[in-house]
Amino acid sequence: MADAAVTTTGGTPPAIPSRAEGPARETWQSFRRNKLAMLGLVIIGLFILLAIFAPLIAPYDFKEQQLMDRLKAPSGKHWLGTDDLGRDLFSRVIYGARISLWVGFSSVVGSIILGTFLGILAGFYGKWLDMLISRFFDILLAFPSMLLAIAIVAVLGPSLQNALIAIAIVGIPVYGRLIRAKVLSLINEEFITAARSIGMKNGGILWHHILPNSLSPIIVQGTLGIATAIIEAAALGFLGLGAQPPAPEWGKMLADSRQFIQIAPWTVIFPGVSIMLTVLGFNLMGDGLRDALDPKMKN
Amino acid sequence: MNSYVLKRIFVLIPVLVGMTLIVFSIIHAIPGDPAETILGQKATEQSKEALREQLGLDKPWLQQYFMYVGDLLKGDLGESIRTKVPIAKEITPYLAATLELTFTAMLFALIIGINAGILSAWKQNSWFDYAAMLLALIGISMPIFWLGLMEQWLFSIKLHWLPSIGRMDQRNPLETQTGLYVLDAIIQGKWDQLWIVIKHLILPSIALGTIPMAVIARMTRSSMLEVMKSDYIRTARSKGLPQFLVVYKHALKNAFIPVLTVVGLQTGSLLGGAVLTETIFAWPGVGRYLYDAISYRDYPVIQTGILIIAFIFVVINLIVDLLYAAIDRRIKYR
Amino acid sequence: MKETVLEIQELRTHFVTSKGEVPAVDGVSLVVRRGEVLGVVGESGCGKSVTSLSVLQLIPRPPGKIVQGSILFRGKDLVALSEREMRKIRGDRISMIFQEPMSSLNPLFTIGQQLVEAVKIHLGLGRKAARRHAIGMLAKVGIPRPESVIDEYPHQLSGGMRQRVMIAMAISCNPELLIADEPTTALDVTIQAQILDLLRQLNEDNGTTMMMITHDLGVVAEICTRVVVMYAGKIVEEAGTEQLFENPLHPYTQGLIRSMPLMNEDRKRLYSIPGQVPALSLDMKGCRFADRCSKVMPICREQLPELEDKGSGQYCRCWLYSAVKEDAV
Amino acid sequence: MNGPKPEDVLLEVNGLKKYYPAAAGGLKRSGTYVKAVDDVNFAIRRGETFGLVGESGCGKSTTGRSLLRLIEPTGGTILFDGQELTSLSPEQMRRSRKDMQMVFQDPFSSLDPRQNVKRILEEPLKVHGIGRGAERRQRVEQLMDIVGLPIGHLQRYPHQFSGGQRQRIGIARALAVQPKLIVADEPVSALDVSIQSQVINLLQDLQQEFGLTYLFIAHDLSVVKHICDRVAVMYLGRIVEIADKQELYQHPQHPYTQALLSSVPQPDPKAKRQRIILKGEVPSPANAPQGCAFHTRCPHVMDICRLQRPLLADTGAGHQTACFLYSESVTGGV
Amino acid sequence: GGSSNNASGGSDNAGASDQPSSSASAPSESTQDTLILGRGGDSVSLDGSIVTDGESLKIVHQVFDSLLEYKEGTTEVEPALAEKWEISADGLTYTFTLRQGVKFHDGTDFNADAVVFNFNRWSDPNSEYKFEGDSFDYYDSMFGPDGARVIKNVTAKDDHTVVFTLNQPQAPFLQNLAMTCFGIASPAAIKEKKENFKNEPVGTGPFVFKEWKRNDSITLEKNPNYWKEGLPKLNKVIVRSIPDNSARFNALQNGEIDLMEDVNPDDLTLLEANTSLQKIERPPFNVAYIGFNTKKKPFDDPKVRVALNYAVNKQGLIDAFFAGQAKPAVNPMPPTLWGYNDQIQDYTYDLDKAKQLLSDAGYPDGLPGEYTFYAMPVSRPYMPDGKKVAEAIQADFAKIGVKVNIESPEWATYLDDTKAGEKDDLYMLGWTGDNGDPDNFIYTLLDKDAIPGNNRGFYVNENLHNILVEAQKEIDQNKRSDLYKQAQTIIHDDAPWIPLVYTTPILAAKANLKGFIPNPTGTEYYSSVYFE
Ligand SMILES: Nc1ncnc2c1ncn2[C@@H]1O[C@H](COP(=O)(O)OP(=O)(O)OP(=O)(O)O)[C@@H](O)[C@H]1O
Ligand SMILES: Nc1ncnc2c1ncn2[C@@H]1O[C@H](COP(=O)(O)OP(=O)(O)OP(=O)(O)O)[C@@H](O)[C@H]1O
Ligand SMILES: [Mg+2]
Ligand SMILES: [Mg+2]
Repeated sequence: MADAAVTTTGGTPPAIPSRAEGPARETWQSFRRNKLAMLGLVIIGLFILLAIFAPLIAPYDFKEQQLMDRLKAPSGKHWLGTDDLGRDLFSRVIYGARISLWVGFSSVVGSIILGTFLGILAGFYGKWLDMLISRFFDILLAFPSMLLAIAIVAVLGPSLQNALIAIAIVGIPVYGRLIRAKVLSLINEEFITAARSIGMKNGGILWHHILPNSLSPIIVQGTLGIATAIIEAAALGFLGLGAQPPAPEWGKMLADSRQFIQIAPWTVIFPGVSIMLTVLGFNLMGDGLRDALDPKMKN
Repeated sequence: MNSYVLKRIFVLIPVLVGMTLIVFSIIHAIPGDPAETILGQKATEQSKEALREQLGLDKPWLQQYFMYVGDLLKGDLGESIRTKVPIAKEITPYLAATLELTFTAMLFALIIGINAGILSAWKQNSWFDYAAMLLALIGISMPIFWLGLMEQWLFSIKLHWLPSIGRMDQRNPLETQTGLYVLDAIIQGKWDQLWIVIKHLILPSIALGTIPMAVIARMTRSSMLEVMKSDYIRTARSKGLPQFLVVYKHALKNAFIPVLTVVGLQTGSLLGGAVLTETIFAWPGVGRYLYDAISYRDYPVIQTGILIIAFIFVVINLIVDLLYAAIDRRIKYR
Repeated sequence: MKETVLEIQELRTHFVTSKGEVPAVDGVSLVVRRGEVLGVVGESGCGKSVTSLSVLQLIPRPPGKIVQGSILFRGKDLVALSEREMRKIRGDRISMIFQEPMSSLNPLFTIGQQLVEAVKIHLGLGRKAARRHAIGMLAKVGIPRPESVIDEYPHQLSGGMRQRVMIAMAISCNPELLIADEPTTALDVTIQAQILDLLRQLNEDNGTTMMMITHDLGVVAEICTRVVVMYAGKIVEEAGTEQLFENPLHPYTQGLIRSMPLMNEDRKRLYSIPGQVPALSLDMKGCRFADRCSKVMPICREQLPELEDKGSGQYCRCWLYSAVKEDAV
Repeated sequence: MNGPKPEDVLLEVNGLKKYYPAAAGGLKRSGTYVKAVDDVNFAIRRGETFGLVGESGCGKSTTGRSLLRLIEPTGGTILFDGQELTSLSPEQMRRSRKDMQMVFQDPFSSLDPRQNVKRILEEPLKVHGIGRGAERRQRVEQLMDIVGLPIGHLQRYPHQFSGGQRQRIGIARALAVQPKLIVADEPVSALDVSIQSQVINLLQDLQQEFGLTYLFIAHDLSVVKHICDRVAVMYLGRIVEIADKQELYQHPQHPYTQALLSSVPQPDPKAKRQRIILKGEVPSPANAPQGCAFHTRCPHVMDICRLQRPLLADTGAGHQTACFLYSESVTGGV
Repeated sequence: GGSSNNASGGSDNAGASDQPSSSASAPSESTQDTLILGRGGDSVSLDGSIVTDGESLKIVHQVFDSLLEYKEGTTEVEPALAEKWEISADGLTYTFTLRQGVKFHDGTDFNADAVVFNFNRWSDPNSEYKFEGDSFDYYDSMFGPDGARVIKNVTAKDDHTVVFTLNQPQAPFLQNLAMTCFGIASPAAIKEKKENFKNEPVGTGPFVFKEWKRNDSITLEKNPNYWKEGLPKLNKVIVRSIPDNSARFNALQNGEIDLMEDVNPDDLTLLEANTSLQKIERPPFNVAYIGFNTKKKPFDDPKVRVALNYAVNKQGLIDAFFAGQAKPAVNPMPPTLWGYNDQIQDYTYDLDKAKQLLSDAGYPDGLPGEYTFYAMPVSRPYMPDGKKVAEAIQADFAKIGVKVNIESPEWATYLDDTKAGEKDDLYMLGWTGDNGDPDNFIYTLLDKDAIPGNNRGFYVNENLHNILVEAQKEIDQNKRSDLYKQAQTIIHDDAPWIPLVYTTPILAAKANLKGFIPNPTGTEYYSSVYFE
């Protein structure tokens, strides 16, 4: 399986390729060989394209109602059928991709920035700061994440933006801990000692050695984190604590259509399938990235 | 061992303090006047004042917090604003329902997840391995609320195999002693009712247990693969042990440690997911209780509900930690 | 000459990796005779461990596979045996000690639990008898307080003690052949001396036949009776220990011996073999050492020399001593 | 030969200590310490190679790193080139590292896997503001040349090199700032014999060319014998013997040194020497024995050894030993 | 059971014979004596006097009896706890003779003192039994608020005779007394349970309150001492809240419940195709509407309100969301009620006109800002899916430049919020008549006396108030009818609402359920229900 590790077995010098290869290039090559990961990339790429070009692709306005045409089964006119307000499901699903991807990306970026900042503070400067930050992470992690998100939205009020904030907050300790652990293990690596021994300042060590070497787990976790964030946003939407009408958020669409599951199953199937596919895409890609970037970091 | 247990518990204290602090702050984070938010604008100043007093909002912040913690330590979990019933009393049946559901879901996840993981690792790169891991990947990508709806649609509405909602056929109620219906039915020896209870449990447990199952299967597999590569497995094989002993005795025990961590963490996903599952399957558990409290702005209930679930989660992870130490004697020395 | 315990013939063990097939063991033939200690030396990655693991059929499959060759143990070809039959041999008639005493014991079971397993299976002893036997073995390898150590976990023991436990485990069924794969490499010198002492005793007192794998010529000189030198998956030289140190034939062996700093004599400057061990691949041709050899000849790059008898039990794989070379060029 | 003359001394270490708090199993800190380095004294002359040998865990690396204050020593003074290092501010210390560099044991982890050789070699130049632009590039190429690596490899990453080559990169990095002292912490122990001699030769050549002073840490006594001028033997955080190489190897005084030397396997099957095989193993520095740390394994142990700690004392000809066998007060007892 | 040829294959009898599921193991159908009713929302409180919502009153109705009651399936008044009564000529004194031998569920006697106790509790603003946060909205709205009470006092003449003295004649007085909300509670229980009475009600009704699992179910058991001979036929009633209409319908199809309220109009075809189920129509007696919060700008301006009236496509809504089981509403009361003004022409669906009118009102570019539009989170008989209807209306409003944001807080909060009138600008609601008098629609919902209370739009029109008060005092039904028609004209012109629809609520039950007679008011006894 993961034969990327072979280069470091024993003292055997690796076959030296004629051209210098950076770690990034090797990662890409090993990633490219992974069919499932590439499938994930394709799925995500597709949804990203749909999201970007939604106004061009969507045949209808996502909020345009045609009450005469409500709950129509998929057909040439409405590829995925219509919902109970006669809105074109295909258009709504496409616009929904915008919302889900936006929530996924931005909440994860938010948690990564804050998490990385705190994680580095804790791992690098240690002592009481580490105590404080680690406890803070422990405390946040002591709440089941979905529950914490619900609680935060309960306080802030239901809206897409608040859902996004909640999901981002819930994610902070995940990245924070990861970075902290990575920093702690890196600090014991000899090349960090080497950097100090040549007289490098802490800032330089952080910036030139620690951060670049912490990047791969963050990228992996971030990719998987987007998957989680999308599901969480959809779950909040499903509970009515996320996006509000008429926003075509997938979870909300599911919740609004669940009563038609018997007479118009497509209204439930397509938003659900969209969530699943996007999430699957990110999970596949995350798995692939992990195998490519960090073969030892399994789960 | 005992000092290890003490140490683990000791380490939890700041976490518990932090948890209560966060939960306590919920009411303070409400924008505007909490009393007004809860009671609505038309409430008289008098009743708002009374509520503030009930919630202790009229005192200095720190004092409020100590009062809150003091009450918690005394076992006073507050009173529902909506029903005026002590939450400790009100929440018990919901808690039992949730525990039964999450326990069943975890059981399902463990049994299937671990075995699928072992088989996958054993038959690495076989079609079974590929199929199981693809399914597991789909499993972790599944929005559980959607899965629940689909299950309901297929198995209740279309096929009529299983009930779609609730815990029990209400025409045929069970006398509850423990609140855990399976246990109640067994204690009372009511086997046909036990069967009904189990049928009600199947769909929600599958919906809730799917993600943990997938995660556990993946973890078990990779952990088994890792362990199977290790030196001590080679040693065991060099002794001439039969393969099943090598796998189930030497490998599994070691591979189980990371799986255990995941099990601990996944209880969080179960307890969080309960809100969704219970909504879909009209399961009268804490998740739904909490969800309703949110729509009623019944903040004491929200606070306590969250605190209790988080507490359960923390306790489960403590148990997991202790289990570790029981399995792996090195841990206390680290 | 003593009877043959193990005879490896033309063994080829390959690994399939993403960068192609790696011939880790590339046509190795050797013989281990009763009561002797055969040393196998060579640099890291030359295929020592893979050879020994091949004997016990413990090569991880995939990626490894035995492509060719036979391994005759008391005349029986181990390569052809079923897993079931092989299991009866492992730990009973052939046993093995590994390099890493830290990771070679299962951390979650007590010493006793791990010791009695093999005894129960191979000697058919009951629980109590197996335990008594295990305590006896621990005592034999010089572990103090064996009655209490038997109930301890590996992490409670030091590296040297663990290696003793490994040895106790390996000899507990009184094997006909003991393969030791770098048993002292991870240990400190003073501990290494203890372990080597123990192994020598086993050989001298019990007549245990051993195959001793090491990269340290010092260890070879201490304990082995005969040596096989490996380079890049092939045997390049074979000789009695004294013979080898006195009169190394192969340029690699010569270089190796000359590049070692010595305790008992001063060398102004160490000899150094230039370059590094080549990466193993299927399409290597010629002598594997050609690129680093100071006496390289054109034929060395073209054709692989045979391992030839140079008299008095010394064998060498080098064109320098080959009669054929003139004809070939 | 008596002790080195003051002007010859580049580095003088007095009473160096490094204690780590011992991790305790229970709730509280145990209050005990791991005395990794405990009162170490030695001096290194300009241009010499000073060897530090001892078994794993005896405190060699800790000593080496404390010199550069990569580990903050618990006590003691370090006089380097006339400057007291322990009293420098962190910033001053950082600057003075220009004059003392390190070469590490592990050629795999001592190079940042995400930097190519060019960046690795440029880094110390940048940090100490040495040269810029073309000048800097020239210096980097020169360094490659010095350690015998092709300039064409500058764009490569560490994992594309073999262990020996990586060690050369590490040496080049240390040389970049033209240090006076290089602390080489087991620079060859991870390498195969044929590669080891290449690196040893390189180190010797560089010393000649640049007049470097080495603190050469190793556990392989034959390597130390080959490369060093003077050697110190450490046991459990303390130096038990210091002497010139020839003196030490021919007339080892301390029983530990004697055992150590006799334990080294000789690649000479005919050299059947009297072997001293020590009983037991090195005790953990967390609970080092009272008195002489070696008394638990010493074949010549006396009563006083269990009670009192022998100090490093000159036994003539610059040979220093910490053993009661050689101190006057108990000479009569031998 | 038996096979059939309907669309869903052989599964004609979803509940029983086809699958060995939960219901199959229930005791055989013929002896079934437990009714499981599924409905859309939970009760807010079980003290009928402090609530106005149907889901609460539905349960209250089973537990309590009022002095009078409505004949099954109608709004005609019949004796209940009061066996007979006399009215003085001036219409100011009513003397009731109470039924003897009736006991509350807690075993205490029902008597004149109990009646006095209850009425005093409702009318005395300082009653010690008016608990924290309670208000007797129904009492205030049926019998006038404090300061304008219709009932002067209630006295016990003897143990079984109660005398009501009125300040002014009230035409629908008897009609009002028959309402569920004026069910007589056990004074002993109120005194004992205090605040908790609303969670554990005690009355004299056919069923005894047993257990309330919030948001899940309410369990009622047969009152063995019920004063009506032979009733109730059922042993037990379990009322489950299953908010989702289709989940509820699934449960019915699956045999998990026996009777469900508020069938999703979209599920009608499934219902009609299923032979093991029966469809039950409740006589239409309701109105659904959008109310304007007239306290707030710009909805204090009738021109704006009229403009928005033109922007709602009622027929479109009916086709889409009511499966045709509704008629467009014109007036604030249903046409089945006497006094309905059929002369009034509804505002047509005409977006251009709406825009024009907005422009006339000073908003040529539509209304400035965004408005909060409360849409009901629960399914009600008059409005199966408020959020969806709101979304449809939201889209139409947007077309005339009125941007509204839909909010649907939980039901109890929803009612509180709209009553307070701070958060909402527009709100959707409806009313099911509970006593068969136009007063119960128009006065209850739109008179200034109903603030705060059911007049959630804070609509104040003195003229209307005068007419309504006069109508209350007038005894002659023809004259009253004229007055109410006049009132409807005023309301039409002032447009405090957008009347939406009058619906025929659909219920569904297992085919073998008998004896369920739906009442137009939305509350009926389950006492005569039985299974075949
Ligand atoms: N599991 C494996 N997968 C791929 N290649 C392997 C594997 N195990 C060994 N090899 C390859 O086989 C060759 C020989 O390895 P082997 O372990 O026998 O070396 P060794 O001589 O024992 O070295 P060392 O002294 O480091 O133990 C190496 O080049 C290594 O790359
Ligand atoms: N950060 C630390 N915390 C606690 N103890 C430590 C720490 N670092 C080192 N030690 C202890 O200090 C002692 C000396 O360690 P050091 O690394 O100096 O030994 P060494 O002689 O270099 O050994 P080796 O040959 O294994 O490199 C060891 O027993 C080690 O366990
Ligand atoms: Mg090896
Ligand atoms: Mg070291």
